[in-house]
Amino acid sequence: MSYILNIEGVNKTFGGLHALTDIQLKIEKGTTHAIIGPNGAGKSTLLNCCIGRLIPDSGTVNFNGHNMIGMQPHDINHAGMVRVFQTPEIFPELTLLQNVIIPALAKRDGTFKFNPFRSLAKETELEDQAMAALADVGLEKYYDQHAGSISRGDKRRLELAMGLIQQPSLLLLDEPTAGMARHDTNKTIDLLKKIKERGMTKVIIEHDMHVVFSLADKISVLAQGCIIATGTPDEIRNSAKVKEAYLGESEDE
Amino acid sequence: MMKISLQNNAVVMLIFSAVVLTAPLWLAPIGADYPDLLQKFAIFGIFAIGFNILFGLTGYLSFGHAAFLGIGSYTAVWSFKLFTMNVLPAVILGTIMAGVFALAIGYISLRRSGIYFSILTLAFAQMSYSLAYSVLTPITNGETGLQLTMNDARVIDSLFGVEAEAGLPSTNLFGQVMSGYSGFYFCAVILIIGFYVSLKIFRSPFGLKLTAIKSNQTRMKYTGFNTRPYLLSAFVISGMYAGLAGALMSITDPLAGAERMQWTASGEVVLMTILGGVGTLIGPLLGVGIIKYFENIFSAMNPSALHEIFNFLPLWLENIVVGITRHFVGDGWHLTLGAMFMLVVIFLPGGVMEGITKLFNYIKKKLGLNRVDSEDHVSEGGDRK
Amino acid sequence: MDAILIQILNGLDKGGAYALIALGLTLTFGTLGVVNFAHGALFMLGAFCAVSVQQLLTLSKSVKDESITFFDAYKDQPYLEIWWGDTGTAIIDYAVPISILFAIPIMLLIGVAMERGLIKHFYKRSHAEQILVTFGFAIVVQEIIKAFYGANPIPTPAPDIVSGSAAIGAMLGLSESLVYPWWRLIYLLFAGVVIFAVFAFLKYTTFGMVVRAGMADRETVSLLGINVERRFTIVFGIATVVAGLAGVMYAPILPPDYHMGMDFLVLSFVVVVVGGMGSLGGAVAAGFLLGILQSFASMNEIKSIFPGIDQIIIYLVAVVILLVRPRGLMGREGVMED
Amino acid sequence: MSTKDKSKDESRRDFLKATAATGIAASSPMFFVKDAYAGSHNMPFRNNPGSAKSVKFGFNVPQSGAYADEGADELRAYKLAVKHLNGEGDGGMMNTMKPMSLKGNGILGKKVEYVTGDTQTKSDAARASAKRMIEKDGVLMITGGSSSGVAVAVQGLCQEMGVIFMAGLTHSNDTTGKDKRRYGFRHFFNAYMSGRALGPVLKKEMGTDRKAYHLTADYTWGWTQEESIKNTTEELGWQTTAAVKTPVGAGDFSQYITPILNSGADVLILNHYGKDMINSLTQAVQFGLRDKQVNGKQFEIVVPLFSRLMAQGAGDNIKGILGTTNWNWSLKDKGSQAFVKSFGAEYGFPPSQAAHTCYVQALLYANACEQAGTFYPPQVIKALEGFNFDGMGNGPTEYRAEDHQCFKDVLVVRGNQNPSSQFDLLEIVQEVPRSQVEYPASMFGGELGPYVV
Repeated sequence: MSYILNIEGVNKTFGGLHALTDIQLKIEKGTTHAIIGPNGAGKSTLLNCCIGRLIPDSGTVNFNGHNMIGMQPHDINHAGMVRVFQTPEIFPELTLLQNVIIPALAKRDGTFKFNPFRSLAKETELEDQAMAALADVGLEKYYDQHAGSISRGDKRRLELAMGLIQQPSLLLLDEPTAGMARHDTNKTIDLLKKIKERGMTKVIIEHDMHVVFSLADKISVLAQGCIIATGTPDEIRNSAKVKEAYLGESEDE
Repeated sequence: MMKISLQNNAVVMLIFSAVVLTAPLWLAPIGADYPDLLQKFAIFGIFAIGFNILFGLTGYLSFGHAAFLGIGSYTAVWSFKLFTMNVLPAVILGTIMAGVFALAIGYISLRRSGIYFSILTLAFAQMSYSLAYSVLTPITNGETGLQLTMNDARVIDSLFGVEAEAGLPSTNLFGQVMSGYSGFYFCAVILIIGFYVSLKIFRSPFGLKLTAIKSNQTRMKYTGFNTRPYLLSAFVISGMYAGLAGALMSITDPLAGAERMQWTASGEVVLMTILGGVGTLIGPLLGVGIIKYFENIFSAMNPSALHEIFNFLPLWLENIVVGITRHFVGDGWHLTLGAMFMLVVIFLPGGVMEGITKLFNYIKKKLGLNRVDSEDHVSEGGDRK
Repeated sequence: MDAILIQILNGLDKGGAYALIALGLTLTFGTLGVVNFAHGALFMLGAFCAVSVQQLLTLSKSVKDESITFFDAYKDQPYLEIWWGDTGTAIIDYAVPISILFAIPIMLLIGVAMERGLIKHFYKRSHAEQILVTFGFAIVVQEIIKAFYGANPIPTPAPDIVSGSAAIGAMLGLSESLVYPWWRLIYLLFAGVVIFAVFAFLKYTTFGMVVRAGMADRETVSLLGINVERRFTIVFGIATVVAGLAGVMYAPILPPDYHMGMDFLVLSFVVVVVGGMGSLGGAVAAGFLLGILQSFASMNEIKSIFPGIDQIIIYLVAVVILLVRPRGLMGREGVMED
Repeated sequence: MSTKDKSKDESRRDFLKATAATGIAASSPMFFVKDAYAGSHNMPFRNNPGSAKSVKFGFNVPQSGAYADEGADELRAYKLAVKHLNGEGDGGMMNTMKPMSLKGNGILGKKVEYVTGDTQTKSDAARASAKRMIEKDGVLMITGGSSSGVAVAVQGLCQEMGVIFMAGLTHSNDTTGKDKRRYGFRHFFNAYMSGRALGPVLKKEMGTDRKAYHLTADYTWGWTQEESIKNTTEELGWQTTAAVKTPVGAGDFSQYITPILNSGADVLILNHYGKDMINSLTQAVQFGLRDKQVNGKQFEIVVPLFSRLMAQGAGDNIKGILGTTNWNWSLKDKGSQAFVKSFGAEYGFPPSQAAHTCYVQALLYANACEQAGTFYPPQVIKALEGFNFDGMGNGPTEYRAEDHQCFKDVLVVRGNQNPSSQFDLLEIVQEVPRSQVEYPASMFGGELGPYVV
């Protein structure tokens, strides 16, 4: 079995607080792996350790056979691991189309390319790609609006489009449907299912169990910085340990 | 699909060139059509355009760009002294030298962002100024400023048998003397080229990436961009524009002084850019026009000149008007400038450019043009918030 | 040895002045998030409070000056001297200390008016716009002062009793030649007291606690239902008073002129940034550090090794510190970094 | 027009002849070269008034920055001079100047007008302002300024443009030394003369066994003054303990003053001017330097270049301090009295030395035009060169032909201990005769350049 991401023995402390303790996690290629857990369990910290925003105190994050720890965020991106953030990280002053063209440019130009005399108006190919990505998430109508002016749900979808256009081999999604109406959530689930058919590996952090159980092939449960269970949706659904961790928490928070 | 570029570059350039080259004509009614001021408009225009590439696109506020202006000036004068009075080597060397310094200073300063970056650039510029003013006098001629002298080497000129004559030689472009109106046209042509380059940058993928860095630098990193080289390129480009402007200052007037590098000079270009409209193509040029006009024309008005201006009024009213306005011109011209900064930034946060845009929209609305169009835009943006 | 001792004293004195000037600036940064380019102008206004009080006290009756025969000239005799003789002269002598009493309410008023009328509207605007508007304000204030007082520096001496130097060396049993001007010692003491007062105020009063909480997270504090806005007005007023007091006390050292604020503006920014944006402790530490380093860099022995070092030392230190410590000596992450 | 333009270029630059093409300027439309070089006179020159009824002067003075008050006083003097030239007012020094060709009807029958500009005490701004006056307003002569850097910068520009420059307040040796220009004239004295004039007085007051400590503004003027004073004092037998450069506009000089206390020096020489001088002197006095006894002698402070306006800024600290000045209103000669009377009647207070110099400069230029019978600069320059005159405040004076430096008596002054009025700040110690401060024209090098540009 080939693992695209192999996290071994990752520890991270903030001051005296153990945010992550000896995390072991393997993600199979082509699967959708959900990570669930109560608030403050360390889910976002784990993702941050993967993409270079945080450096773990110890452990390795192996991606496609290479250790990502200590690498610059932009290099990790080009290695093929892309993250979609929980609070939408977009370019509010740019139009939706430009927001999506930027990651497309990153894919094409690499970490740095000095091309001040190339005309943006002639980049029709990138534009078409970007429009297609916007169409994927249903935002093509608003392509010339400023990203800062659209709704929060739309921002999430815009960011999803920004992640998708880079066609990463591993997409890390931090609560992709948070803040969306039920109708939009379903559309996003459909979209994510469609990507799965394209063979992209995904890691999803999610609270909404409806989303988790509709999408995930495997689920890991994180509580107080430790992974307490990993298994198929059915196994997790029936695990007593998991129920205990979730006691008192409403499922669709 | 014409989604990104709304305007045709050729049309923009045509209009721009026409406006710049006919400046002596349309500036005549406001008394700004004499060569020195025209040259200053063009030169500071280049400076501000370049500064806008850094500040307008990336949002990095440098408080030290006057250092590059000064370096360009000194290099140009040294080129006149050592090599030739022809201006081309001066222009090229001035620009390159400023670029080299910008690379070094930018490399260090860009390790920090925000106000820390501003203070780093300020510190470098102030050090350059202090040293140029005193310790480096052998190179800069200190407070007096670096000037041409009779016994300068001028290796290339003497090689070609250009004979020294009475008085100091003039800067020239293959024989055409670079003072007066010819100097202005030389600067104007370079301004047009500089504007074209800036237009290309604004409308290139590179420019888009710089804007994105300003909008959200963190996101750029996670999108796969190494932002530091982008910032450094923008810094060096704007530094070279400053060096070019500095070289042109020496070309139209071969004297380079240290005060060109002082923080107030850096502050001036910041103010010009903000006043005109940061990040817009034309805004910085408007800012240059306004500030230089105030500095040169308003500072020279005295009560008798005011009486001439207002003599169409009845005498008693004329006296009152002159009595009030005299505090805002002549030695009070700074007051007008300060008050204008405040008024513009309070009522037009996007600078003069925003005022012009608003005015255009208002006129359009009044005329009933594009009415549906523009309203549609606003409401849609607002609703979806 | 004496030379070093006196330069340390000198550095402390300079540092006190720098810290005092920078204190208000960093307070404005930290609490209001406003880059105040008019801070130098407020410092200058403080100095002109001293000038004004002195002129008020020396309001004079014009007496025909018989010594000038070419034209009708008048000389001034202060009313206070006419009325009260030597007592009046003594009161005039104490113009600077007296002006402190006047400066506090006046500067507070100016600060509150400025915050309500101008600064308030710029909390949410970009730093560039804050810079432009406060810079414009500074120019306007300067020009008004110039229109009333001219461009020449105006002598504002300290009271006679403290105009000379204190023989510190002799007092401490060290060298006789170790002397230092009384007024500068008073300034150092005064700076210490003001700095201490501001710190104590922020640390030990509930008002100060709210302000400090506001410095950390403005939104949370306003969610608690505390009227942050009004408190911030008062903070700006305090910053203005501190700047003004720094100016009043500086008047005998540097005869005030309308441009003196601009001369100190860059310096105070460097101090604040080296200390770390919005950090009060940082500003004080940086003030003393830069003061002492500047004093030592000006020693002939050091200048002969590095010519011109005294002119650039402050900037050089600023560059080095910012490269080693990204947010200055005590700056917090995320303040003024975008 | 374009041919005229070309002929000017040819007369100006030989080497351009070969290559001078009908470039941009030659193809420029008419309006671009409006009134430049056009005129009825036989020789073309810039801003020739031709048959116009009036001529314009350009008063280029600092209106902002540290010297704004000095600039304001200069401007007052200029306005007064224009009045007198046009035959208004009481005539001032027009009544005392000898020889005198002016008739009180303007110059050569043309009324005198003026434009003003702000130098900001910066070379760039001063040159921009001067260019505006020349290019836009068409002035015949530029005058004013309050620092040597500005004077040298504007003087160089005026040489290039072919317009005469009558320098205002500039004290550096360079102005009529290494940076002298054919089109530039200086009435003010210089650092060397200050040194020569001070020498004997210092010897008399402080003896020959002294140790001097210099604080010097770190730029060209400061250096030339330090050098000149040092030469003089060392000739007297004084030692120079140290000469320390201080940054311009330092504000607080304490770190430079403290080392003096232990240096063993007994005289402090402040080569500062303007705000720097006010601050350093005020602070030096605060440090108790003047109360000190060193080497058994009273510690003294000397400020080689004084002005009354600065003395006002320094307040009581100036009392008893020696220095030199170009002119003081308390002089009793007829010219000075006439000027002070006329100025005082107009403005209610006596003029400063800057005002005096500027007033005199305006009159001297006008007189030279009248004498030459033309505004053609080379002729006017020749009329000024070697011109001997009297009745303008400093006794018999000569504009030396070789370097355009005025030679006249220099005043050594002392801050008045008991001023009788608020203007009576300087007391004249000695009027040092001209012969004592003269020097050969070749001493400071430099070249004047051509008459025709």
